Amino acid sequence: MTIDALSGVLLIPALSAGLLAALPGYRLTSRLNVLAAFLTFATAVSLFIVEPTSGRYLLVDDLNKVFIVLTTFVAFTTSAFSASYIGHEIEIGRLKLGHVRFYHAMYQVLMFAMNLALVANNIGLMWVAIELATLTTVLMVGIYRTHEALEAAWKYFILGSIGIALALFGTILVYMAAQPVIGEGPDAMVWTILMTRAAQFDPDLLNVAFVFLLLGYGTKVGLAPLHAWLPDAHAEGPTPISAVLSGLLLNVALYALLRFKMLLALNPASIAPGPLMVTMGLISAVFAAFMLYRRRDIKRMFAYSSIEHMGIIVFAFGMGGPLANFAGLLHMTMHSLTKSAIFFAVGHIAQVKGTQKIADISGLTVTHPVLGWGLVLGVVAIAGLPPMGIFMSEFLVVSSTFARAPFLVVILVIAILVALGGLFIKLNTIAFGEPRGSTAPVEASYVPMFAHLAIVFAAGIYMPPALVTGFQNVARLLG
Amino acid sequence: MQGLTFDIAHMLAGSLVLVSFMQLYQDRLSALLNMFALHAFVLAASVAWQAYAQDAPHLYITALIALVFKAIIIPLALRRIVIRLGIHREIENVFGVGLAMLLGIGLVALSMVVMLRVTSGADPLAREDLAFALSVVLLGLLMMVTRRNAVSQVVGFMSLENGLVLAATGAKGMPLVVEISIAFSVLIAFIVIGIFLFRIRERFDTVDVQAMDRFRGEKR
Amino acid sequence: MISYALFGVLALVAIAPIAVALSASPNAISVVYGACLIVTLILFLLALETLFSHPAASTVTLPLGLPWLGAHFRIDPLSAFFLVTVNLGGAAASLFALGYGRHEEAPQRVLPFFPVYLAAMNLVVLADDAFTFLVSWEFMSLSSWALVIANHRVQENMRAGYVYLLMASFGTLTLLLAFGLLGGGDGAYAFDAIRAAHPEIGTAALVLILALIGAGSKAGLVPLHAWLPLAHPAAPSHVSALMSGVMTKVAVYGFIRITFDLLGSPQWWWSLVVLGVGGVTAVMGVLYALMQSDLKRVLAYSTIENIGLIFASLGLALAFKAYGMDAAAALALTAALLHVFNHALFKSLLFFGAGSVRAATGTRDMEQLGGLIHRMPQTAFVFLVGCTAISALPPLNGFVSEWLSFQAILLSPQLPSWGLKLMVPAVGALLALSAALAGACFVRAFGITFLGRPRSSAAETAQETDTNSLAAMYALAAACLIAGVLPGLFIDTLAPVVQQLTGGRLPVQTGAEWMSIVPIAESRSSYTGMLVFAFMFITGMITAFAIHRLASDKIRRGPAWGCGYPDASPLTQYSASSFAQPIRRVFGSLVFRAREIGEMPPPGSSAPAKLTVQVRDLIWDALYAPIATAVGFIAVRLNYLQFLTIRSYLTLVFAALVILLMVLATWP
Amino acid sequence: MAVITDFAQQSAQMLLVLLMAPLLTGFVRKVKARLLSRQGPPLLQPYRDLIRLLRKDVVLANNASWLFRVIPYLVFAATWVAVSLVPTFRSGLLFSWTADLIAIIAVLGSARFFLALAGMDAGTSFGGIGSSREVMIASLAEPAMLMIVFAIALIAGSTQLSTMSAFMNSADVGLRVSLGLALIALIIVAVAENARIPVDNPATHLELTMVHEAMVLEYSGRHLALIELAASLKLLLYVSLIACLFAPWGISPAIAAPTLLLVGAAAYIGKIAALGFLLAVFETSIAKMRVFRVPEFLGAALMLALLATLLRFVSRSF
Repeated sequence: MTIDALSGVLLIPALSAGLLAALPGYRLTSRLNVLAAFLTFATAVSLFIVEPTSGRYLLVDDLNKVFIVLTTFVAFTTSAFSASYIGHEIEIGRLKLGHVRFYHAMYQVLMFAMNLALVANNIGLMWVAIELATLTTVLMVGIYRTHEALEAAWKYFILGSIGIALALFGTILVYMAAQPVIGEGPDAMVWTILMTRAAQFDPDLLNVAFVFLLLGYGTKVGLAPLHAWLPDAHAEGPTPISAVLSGLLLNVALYALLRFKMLLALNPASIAPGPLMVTMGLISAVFAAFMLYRRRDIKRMFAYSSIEHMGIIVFAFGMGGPLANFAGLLHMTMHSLTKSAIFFAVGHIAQVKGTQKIADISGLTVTHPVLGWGLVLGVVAIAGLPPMGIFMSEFLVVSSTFARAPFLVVILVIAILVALGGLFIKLNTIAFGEPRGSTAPVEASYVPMFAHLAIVFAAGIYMPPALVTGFQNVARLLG
Repeated sequence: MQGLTFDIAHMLAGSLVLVSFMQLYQDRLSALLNMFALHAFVLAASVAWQAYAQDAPHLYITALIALVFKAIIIPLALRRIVIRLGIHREIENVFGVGLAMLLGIGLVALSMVVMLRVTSGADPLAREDLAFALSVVLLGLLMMVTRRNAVSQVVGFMSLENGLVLAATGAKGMPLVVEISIAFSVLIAFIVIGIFLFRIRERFDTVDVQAMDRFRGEKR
Repeated sequence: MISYALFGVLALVAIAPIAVALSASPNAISVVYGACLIVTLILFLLALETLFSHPAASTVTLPLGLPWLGAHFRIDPLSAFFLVTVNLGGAAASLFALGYGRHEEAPQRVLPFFPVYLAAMNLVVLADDAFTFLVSWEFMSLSSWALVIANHRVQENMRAGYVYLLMASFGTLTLLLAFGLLGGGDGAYAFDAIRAAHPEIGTAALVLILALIGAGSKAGLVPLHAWLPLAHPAAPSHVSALMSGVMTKVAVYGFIRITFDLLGSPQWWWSLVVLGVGGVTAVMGVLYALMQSDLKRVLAYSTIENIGLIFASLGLALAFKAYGMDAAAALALTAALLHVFNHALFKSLLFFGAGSVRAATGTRDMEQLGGLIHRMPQTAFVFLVGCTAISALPPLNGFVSEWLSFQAILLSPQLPSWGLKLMVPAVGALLALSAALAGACFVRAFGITFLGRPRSSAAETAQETDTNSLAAMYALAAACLIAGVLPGLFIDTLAPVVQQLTGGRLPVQTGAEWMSIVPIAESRSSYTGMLVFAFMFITGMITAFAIHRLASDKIRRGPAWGCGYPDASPLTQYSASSFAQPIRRVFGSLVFRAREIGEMPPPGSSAPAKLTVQVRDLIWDALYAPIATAVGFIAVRLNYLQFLTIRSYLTLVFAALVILLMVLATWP
Repeated sequence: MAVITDFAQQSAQMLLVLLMAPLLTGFVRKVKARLLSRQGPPLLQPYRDLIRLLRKDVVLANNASWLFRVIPYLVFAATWVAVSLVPTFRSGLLFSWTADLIAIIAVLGSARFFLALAGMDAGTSFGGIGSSREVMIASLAEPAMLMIVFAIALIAGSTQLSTMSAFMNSADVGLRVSLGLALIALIIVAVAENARIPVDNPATHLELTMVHEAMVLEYSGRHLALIELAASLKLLLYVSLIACLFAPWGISPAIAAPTLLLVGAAAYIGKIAALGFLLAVFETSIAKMRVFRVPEFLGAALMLALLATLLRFVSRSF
């Protein structure tokens, strides 16, 4: 494997993981963590300047370039956030130094796994990477060792490993479909080769494969009814991990799903993956929208909102077409940025208020104006209100598909509306009204949160042409 | 000769399904663990036969892994856990064995239907194998669903993975990466589960999943 | 031209960060509102210039918004007219706020959003593609939401804001669907493209319905009005004035833009829907208003009535346009647009008045007010002018637009279709009824608030408001009078707009002697506001002079006739609810299930008798409450899924897998 | 020259109505008294009352505001302007195009608006009763009146009173159902608007039964005089409205010889006398109704007028 940007995004996290596992203390290591994440991000950006050639094991194309840069960027900002967050956790003794060392190492391992999943040119390798990412997050979710945390991690582990198994079975089936055409051996698992020959594969085998892959990776995406692990994992784990889960891991799983969708799209005889994805997406969106109303835990609420948005995204990709695909990509990007920003805010809020119970938090815009308005801004963005970016993607999704599938879109619109109602009925009590809870000042770094929100805001008004052309190419790839 | 290899492979795969049914039938943990050992053993045998039939020597490694890890080490370890927790003769089915069996048969039928729709483009051996593998996977899932006890859920999970191995070995010339990853994942799975079982014990004094559900993040 | 307008908008947006920066300093209020005043005035003059020297529509496309589309902006007569309305209201509100803003509880929660809100309304009018339009539209709602909950410690304000935001997003999503139909799947969102593509009948009809729902929910059409009487009073008064006087008009603009401009030639039966909704809205709105005792809520409901009036006229215009009767369509549309302008004037004026009263007495509840004409005579005077204007009484402007719409109705027998033949007179009756009830409503509003004796100590010790507020109100009052006395000018100014939308226009009015307006022909109908005003003024003056000269001019003061009970307490006066009692008995018992429950003490006991009045909002009970309960119910039911055991979750996964496999097995 | 005569005739009309209004009131009172076989006040009594009132001082309630003192002049001016725009002896007067029938109704409406406000100014409960009942009656009478205007305007093809009366005078009116309905409705509205029996009793002195009288209870002296005069002007307006719409015979056209004008004036006075007599008969032959029966009474008018309009919409021949 030659040393280029592509292998760089893998090597830097891997090496720093080892380093961080070795180093004691947390001040230094947290900074190192940020540094490593930043280096990875820089390397990822360099992919746009000089595009390395995809080899047998690693590939790079417009599709995963977008994902890589997004992943590494959010990973970088999240590491910056987690530096201040973890510091506070140690002060209040919720985490021990040993845990922190483990935590930082695992953080980098997670980065490594996700990047590997994105650049892998081999369906088997991709599978391995995603499993690695899952297992790492399982360990990190359980890190607090309260029984809620353990139960969440356990739930996540069981459902996750079922997902693993189903995805593997699907992968094997894809190989079985490819093997008669391409011939035995590793070639039959290499994306670049699969794509060229997909038309001759056995369609029925591909169909069965896609069902398993949809369920397997769909579990990671958090589609209802496979979502059960997601809310608790978000709620009970440390907040940076919630941000990474919502902002990145879901995307990575979605990326795998998209790859296989492209594969099926190339095979005319196979079933259209669209209807399946549209159905799952709608179910998730509607279900999650209604789940928002009864939430009492602030992090769990936003976890459900992630499910809703994943539903919208999967719906968009399921509908297909250049506009809808573009919208799906945009929505995914915007959601990652916004949701992680929200979790940054929520993390500090939970720390300063000493609780995650919505009922015990009130009047934030009075007691902590910056945090409070930041949260309001985030919720406005996540609810799909202008001028934030998600409005643009929702506009495109709805308006470009309504003519094609009126009834489905009406359902989607209802879901969006219900979700908005759920989000704001909670926001009203959290951010406004008579202040409740501690009014102690926060020592927090607002930079990551507002950086994300600024990007989302800018994207809602102006999108740089380079980005647009990139997205449009990907949208065309997705068919 | 081709016919004979085919029949033997067929027989082995079929017997794996049979053992899955027997697992489904057990209602005591200790007996269940024995059955799982048998399950893994049959798997090892069929993998070995595939290795011979496809004369793919690397598959012998897989067979060995299956034999050593799944047929011997894991059952022993689980047995120790079970005995330590003193739950080796627990009866913890959600509903009657008969119903479970019926469901199992339905699942096997379903997997047959799904797989036999596959055009004969793929070679018959692979097709049959896949059908059986799918049935084993589904039966493993069914077991996880119908058992309350964490250990037996783990067992169900691993028999599910056996099904995967069967499928993988059935696929001609599937690269080594897969087997290794399987072993890898099984190992991880076992370690993590072990950790969790211990933690769970020290927190809850039982491995009954329902007990943990009493400590939900959000009270109703 | 358009670029100048955009610079103005940009300037408004730029004020917001300044407001945030200044939020601590004491003179933030004067800086921000002063800046808003200047910018809106400039924009106002700009739009006026465009309207008078109506050049061809000037457009500009910025590399914003949808990447491959860009943000299109365009200023044509229609948008110029609404630009005039918006910025006139905005300027007045800014001027008023220069004084009123000092009474705010939390100015730092108002200042940043006020200029942005103005900017958003301007952008809606300027937008020339679906995306820009909807972004501005929804952003307008968002910023006004922030203003509604400015005083967030009051619980019902939060509730009002919540309902408002939900309804606003509902409207936006409906419009989004409409544009989805117009733009089609391939994203032709520019208005030019939409104009070029003529949708077939069914699609167009669906778009019309969606537009009516979407724009109507923002304008406050019954039954989508529920948010309006909650949100408008909750906001600070100058914002209420903007929301009621201007934002509802922006909603009307949205409807006109879609139905008259983008949709192409209308079908006759569209007008049935619009007419019916408009008529019902007019009557329901004013009936609601008569039942309220909160002054600002009365005004909010009366806004609903006026919106109904406007939509009825628009419906007529649609009908005429559908049958190619251009002159008649022009008349109806002129009536609608003129009323848009007039209502913006006097509704802002009235809300300013209510705001001054609120600031002076600390309450909006009419039952606590009274006798304010002695304490704040100037406010009383301008408020009276507003009341007269909104009650459609000559010689003020409210009457002119109403008169024009009646003239349009009188043209409608030429319409061939039977449905319209039956619908139009009924709507005419509804409009007449609503006009009369509006008179009653504002006699009540002014009489209870300003006349009689004070009903609370706060009302006794009220002080006249500051000069800035008074200046704003006097300016608007003067505008009301001018628009009522010289309507010809305004009608001629509207001519290009009407021409653009209907192809027809009214005869030039400015030529007519004594500034009279002649819709069709003088032998048919004419009205001369100026002469009516002059006659009444002169005769009144002469009479007064003559009587004071020839007869007595002496004045003595004495106690009022109390039927033998000297100086009864102010509470014996007619209260707001008792004043409405006859009308409540006539209409309310049907429309609101109004009930009066009197409890008489047993004979001999000295306990006071008690009368309680129940008024139910049937629309809320029938439409909104069920939805709320349904959502709550579903949420509760689904919530059980949060508390299942891991095994049950596995079962779900398992079931999903089996179902999908079955789907595959049975796939054709 | 023509302008001058026109102007002269216009002002003649204004003076004429001003002079005739109290006479009509007195005439109706006299006839009523006679019908009740009483002697009754002399015909000119209303003039005497007015003069006496004008001489008296004004006693203002302690709480009365500036508005209270302005309103009488406003009301009087509005009513006077309205009535002087109705063709009496001649159509197409100089300023007849100032306001069509709708506008005339509206001018009367503003007079009522301010009168109702005056009722609430003193801060007594009687004023409140009067105003609230007045606006309730108005809220039904005004739409009814507008519907009547619609019905007739749709027949005459104009809302311009001169044109309307000219059309009604012409041959092509014929006998129409809608006109009949409109006439009945118009009579009901006229009765209600002028506070006559059975809707209201101009002569009552029991506060609880008053509507119009309760509203002006606090007025005295010259103010009261103006109010009274305005009331009689309003009565005259409605009577001459009925006359010029439903008995347009003899009204002289715009450009006419003096003889025609005299004929017109004579015919006018005759019509007024006849209608006044009928009103008196009607009032004596019927009892006042409870306040909350009034809405039904007026509702009937509204329905009749609406029916008339609908008929016109449905077919020209009605």
